[in-house]
Amino acid sequence: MSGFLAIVRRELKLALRQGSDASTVLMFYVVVVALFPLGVGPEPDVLERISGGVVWIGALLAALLSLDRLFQPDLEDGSLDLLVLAPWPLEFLVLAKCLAHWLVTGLPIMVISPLLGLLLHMQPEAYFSLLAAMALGTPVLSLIGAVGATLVLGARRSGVLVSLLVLPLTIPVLIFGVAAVEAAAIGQSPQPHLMLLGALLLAALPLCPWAAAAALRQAVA
Amino acid sequence: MSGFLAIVRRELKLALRQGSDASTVLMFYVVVVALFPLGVGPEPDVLERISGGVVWIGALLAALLSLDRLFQPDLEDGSLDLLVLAPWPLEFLVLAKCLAHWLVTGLPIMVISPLLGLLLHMQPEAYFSLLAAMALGTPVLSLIGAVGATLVLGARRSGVLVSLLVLPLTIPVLIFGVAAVEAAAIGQSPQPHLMLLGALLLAALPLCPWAAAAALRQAVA
Amino acid sequence: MHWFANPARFMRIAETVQPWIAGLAVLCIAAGLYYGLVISPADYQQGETVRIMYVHVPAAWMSLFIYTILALASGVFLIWKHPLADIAARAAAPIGAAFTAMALITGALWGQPMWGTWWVWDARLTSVLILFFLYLGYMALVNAFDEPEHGARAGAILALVGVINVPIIKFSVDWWNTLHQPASLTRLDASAIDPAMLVPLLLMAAGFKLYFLAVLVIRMRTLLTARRIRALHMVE
Amino acid sequence: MRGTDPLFAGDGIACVRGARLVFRALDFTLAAGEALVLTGLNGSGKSSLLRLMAGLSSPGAGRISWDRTDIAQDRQTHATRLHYVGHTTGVKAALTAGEDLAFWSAFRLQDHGPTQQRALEQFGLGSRTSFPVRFLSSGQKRRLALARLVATPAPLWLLDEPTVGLDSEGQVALEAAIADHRAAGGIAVIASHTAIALGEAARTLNLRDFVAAGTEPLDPDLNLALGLTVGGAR
Amino acid sequence: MRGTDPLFAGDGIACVRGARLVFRALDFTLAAGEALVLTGLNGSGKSSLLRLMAGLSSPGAGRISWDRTDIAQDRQTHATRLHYVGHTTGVKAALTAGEDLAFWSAFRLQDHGPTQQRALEQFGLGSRTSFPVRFLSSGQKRRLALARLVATPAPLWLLDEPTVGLDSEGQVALEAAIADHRAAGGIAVIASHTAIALGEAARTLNLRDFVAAGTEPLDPDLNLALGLTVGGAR
Ligand code: HEM
Ligand SMILES: Nc1ncnc2c1ncn2[C@@H]1O[C@H](COP(=O)(O)OP(=O)(O)OP(=O)(O)O)[C@@H](O)[C@H]1O
Ligand SMILES: Nc1ncnc2c1ncn2[C@@H]1O[C@H](COP(=O)(O)OP(=O)(O)OP(=O)(O)O)[C@@H](O)[C@H]1O
Ligand SMILES: [Mg+2]
Ligand SMILES: [Mg+2]
Repeated sequence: MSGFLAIVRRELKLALRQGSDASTVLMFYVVVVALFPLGVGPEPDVLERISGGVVWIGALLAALLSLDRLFQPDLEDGSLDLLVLAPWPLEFLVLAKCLAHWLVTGLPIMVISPLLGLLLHMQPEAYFSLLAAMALGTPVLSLIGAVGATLVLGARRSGVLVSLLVLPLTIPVLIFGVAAVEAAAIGQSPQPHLMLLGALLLAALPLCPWAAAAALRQAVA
Repeated sequence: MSGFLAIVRRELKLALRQGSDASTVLMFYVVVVALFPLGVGPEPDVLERISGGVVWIGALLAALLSLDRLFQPDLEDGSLDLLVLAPWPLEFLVLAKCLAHWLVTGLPIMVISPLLGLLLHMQPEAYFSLLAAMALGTPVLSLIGAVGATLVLGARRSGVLVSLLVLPLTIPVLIFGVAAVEAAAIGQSPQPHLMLLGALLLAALPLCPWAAAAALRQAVA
Repeated sequence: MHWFANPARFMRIAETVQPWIAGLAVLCIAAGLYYGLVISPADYQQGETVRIMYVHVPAAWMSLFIYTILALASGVFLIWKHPLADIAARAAAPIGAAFTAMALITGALWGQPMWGTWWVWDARLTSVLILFFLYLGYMALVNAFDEPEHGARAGAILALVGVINVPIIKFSVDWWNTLHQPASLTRLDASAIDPAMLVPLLLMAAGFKLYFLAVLVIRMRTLLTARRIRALHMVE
Repeated sequence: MRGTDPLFAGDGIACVRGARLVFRALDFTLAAGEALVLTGLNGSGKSSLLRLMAGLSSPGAGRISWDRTDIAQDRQTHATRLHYVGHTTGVKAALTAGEDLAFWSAFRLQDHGPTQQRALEQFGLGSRTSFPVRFLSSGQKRRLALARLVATPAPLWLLDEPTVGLDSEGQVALEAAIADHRAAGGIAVIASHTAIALGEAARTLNLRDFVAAGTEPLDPDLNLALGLTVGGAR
Repeated sequence: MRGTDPLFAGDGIACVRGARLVFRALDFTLAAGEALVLTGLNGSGKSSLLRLMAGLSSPGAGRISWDRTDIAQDRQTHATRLHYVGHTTGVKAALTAGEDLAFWSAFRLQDHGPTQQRALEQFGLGSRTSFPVRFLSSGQKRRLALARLVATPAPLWLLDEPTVGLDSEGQVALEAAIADHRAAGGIAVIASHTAIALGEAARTLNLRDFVAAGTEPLDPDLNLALGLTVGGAR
């Protein structure tokens, strides 16, 4: 447990010290979402129609973009070798990394998403549902992302490759996340969608660290 | 000139050898664009309405994602020091890098974009205009991107930072590019928008290499 | 099973059976095409375009079938570290991707006359498209490493994670589509299929499976040889 | 507590990189308090051998054992008993020297501040505790990596060219640390191209003696070319 | 063509890293055929001085001149006359050894195949011409970086710890290359912690002698702390 906390603390320290990562990811998110009114035009009804999807797609891209650097720097500077030589199960290492990643990306993304919904004329009724869906969905993005990030370690052009591997796998999160928002926007209950998101999270919590740990072991071999 | 060609040849060799980069960028592009129907729903009329914007935003993101690795590997392995010690003006170095970047990202993106337009039910009348706009716009993305990529060299978390710097700068490309497509889709002439894109390209061609060269010199200091 | 563990023995056996499978595949496909394109009747609604079905449907079946093979081989490789399993998975992926592409393209060609559009974001079509991406991602990953073994294990983990995800994706996509859009597309009723259509369909399906086997063996042999050459190349 | 019982031993090890046999039929035995220096030309496989010893990768043939138990059986336990310092030092540019060391100690579940400060002082970094790592010179980074060795005890040290970039002071500090470690019954395996003063009971293994003939893909058998099993390599 | 005229000289150089004065009032003069060895403890500023000499960064005070002309006036011309080999080697993993060398030759506008092949042979890589760089060991990569020195001629060699990772064979090849270079009137500046056989007319500069007192942010003057002007440092 103390090893787990040591990792989380280190990751947060690195993230905060390295030019406020959390804010960079956040600003990327804002910029991407802000591109849409520019790209598709300012009509409120069109924007409202696509707002749920755009907010989620933006979150997906922002979370994934930062994945590239989740394990890669450790591989490059040699600390990955030492991390793999941990005196406790590697799955916890992955979990700690995911938790830190979520704290600096998923959490801020979640907090700011209603504001972006506002920019896109989203129905105010959907805000709460958006927050809840993000709270359940963004950790899944971090977990699935960790699998992608470890799989491409040592691969060439890992940056783009990781997005390519992870994007298709995260489609269910996108679909249920958007569905929860849209259900709330038209006055239906978002609960079934949120339950499904929760189920995804419960499934990812043991599975993803296991797969990522296997990938890690083999990345240093 | 022979130094210029040496760089282009090296970059292409690296790109092609490192697991077919061009195809990875391309696949990323396709996946991002394919996310939209999943996010906003399958109705052809909504998709058609946003198709121009989505195709351009996808191209922007795909081109930018690959920027991260335009100069960063050279910095990490020490070759940037040697590149800066070139026996000819550094501006050509940047131009050569941009050309290579465009050949492996912009060009394939341009070629495939009509196909993605098809997926999004874009009006067939707009295809030619889309191609022309991409032909003028994607080189600008590479050029502006190079400035961003050099500015963040040595910065921490450069991946997200470069997107953040570059995305706002490329908004004019996005706006004129989308305008050209939409004009053609409703039967108007895309020519004024294309001319504006051409003007952007002409302005970027001398300016961006100059700025990037200055940033490079200072990255190694 | 372990009897096949020796790649050299595999090469020898493969060499002998491979021409037979290939010949059988050609026979089946030729018969299926003849039956489907010449003998079987045109559909009263769809006209001649219905004949696309004889390529489209078996290809679509193959896309799922090969992904299953890929996942199975990956599992065998991860659990029993069987070298040929990796080679098989690696060899199968591009064939699967090609069949998936074929299903997509023939579907699009069919969609133009039938639905008046090349593509709709129907649940079934969307899941095939995502399956195609999974194939491409797998292939990109497996080939992105210097050490073939590294690529093999990474690919195997991805294939297994993918196979858990395929039903989830399929389920979510189905559901997504029914949410957004009521099914308004006319489809052939699968149960009421005419034997005149069923025979060429089954012939083609068998032909495609045999073709897959034949190409798989060729590709496995090529991959084995390529590794051998690579090893020899490493000599100073 | 120096013993003669072999504590750490390798038996008929073959190393395969890519599809290529780097060395084979390599044996070693080390008792408590002993040191082994790996020498050999560039590319002879010193780094590869150290990684095999750490359990980071697996030998193509043969086995490596600690106290007569194959290390492949429980890599996690093996990891707790070793320190590995490779070509890359694994120090984080954004942390301070003190934080970096503290992290690795906590990571190894032995977070004790005074020991860490002593370790930094031992390697001449006492005044740099709160100095960001990215301002350290290459030799100072190497010293920081070496300070980990003494900050948390472990019976097995695997050092890949540890003197690279060290000045004479740094080298003396390293030699003293190794001597203390061995006096306490520790084992050290060190790859190096330069001379390191290790005193008595330090043996040398020249990788040259185990290079596979002509570094060829040894065997016509395809298994070998596959680089998956090298059972017959010995 | 060994001369006594100072060809490459530094005059009152101060080096500022961050807001920190690393060394100051450093002078050197080198005539054709001479060699200078930089020594000094870790962090004394050897690497920083070499980068100043290459014109990669600018001194906080003083000037560096070639043939009596300040190198800051025309960095591009200065770049053509020097080879710099730093801590990182700048070889590209995805290229083959031959391609990597050919690229740097073409980049320096001197693409001549046979010279390159000879350079590789000189550093014992003759048989690795078409070997991907990523399969080379750390010492082999270093050799490849050093082969650049002889593949394209340049009168000034700036080498930062060039022997790191080299085995004895590699070191001999390097020493021979430096001797040839100097015999042809070239100048070499070499930072190193280990002994390098350079023969006659090799001088040593110990950076210790120029360390700013206590390596502290020297001056209460804010300008200094900002690292903006160090005019008064001398
Ligand atoms: C790109 C577009 C298309 C794709 C990706 C696609 C995909 C598929 C797939 C995956 C199957 C196999 C389903 C299974 O057996 O589980 C299938 C079967 C079938 N498709 Fe398509 N399809 C496309 C377009 C079309 C079109 C335009 C038609 C004709 C109107 C069509 C008619 C059929 C028929 C009749 C079957 C067999 C019925 C069955 O076994 O359930 N498809 N298609
Ligand atoms: N992926 C690979 N495929 C083929 N050969 C490889 C691969 N990786 C390393 N090698 C080879 O393995 C051999 C051993 O490399 P290793 O790094 O262990 O050498 P070393 O003894 O540490 O050398 P150095 O003294 O230069 O550090 C080298 O000849 C190298 O070329
Ligand atoms: N950005 C910076 N800010 C403050 N100090 C710095 C910075 N970068 C380097 N330094 C300091 O500059 C000094 C000189 O570093 P340099 O790398 O030149 O030393 P060196 O003599 O090459 O050492 P080594 O033998 O370890 O390679 C070091 O003390 C280092 O801590
Ligand atoms: Mg080594
Ligand atoms: Mg140095």
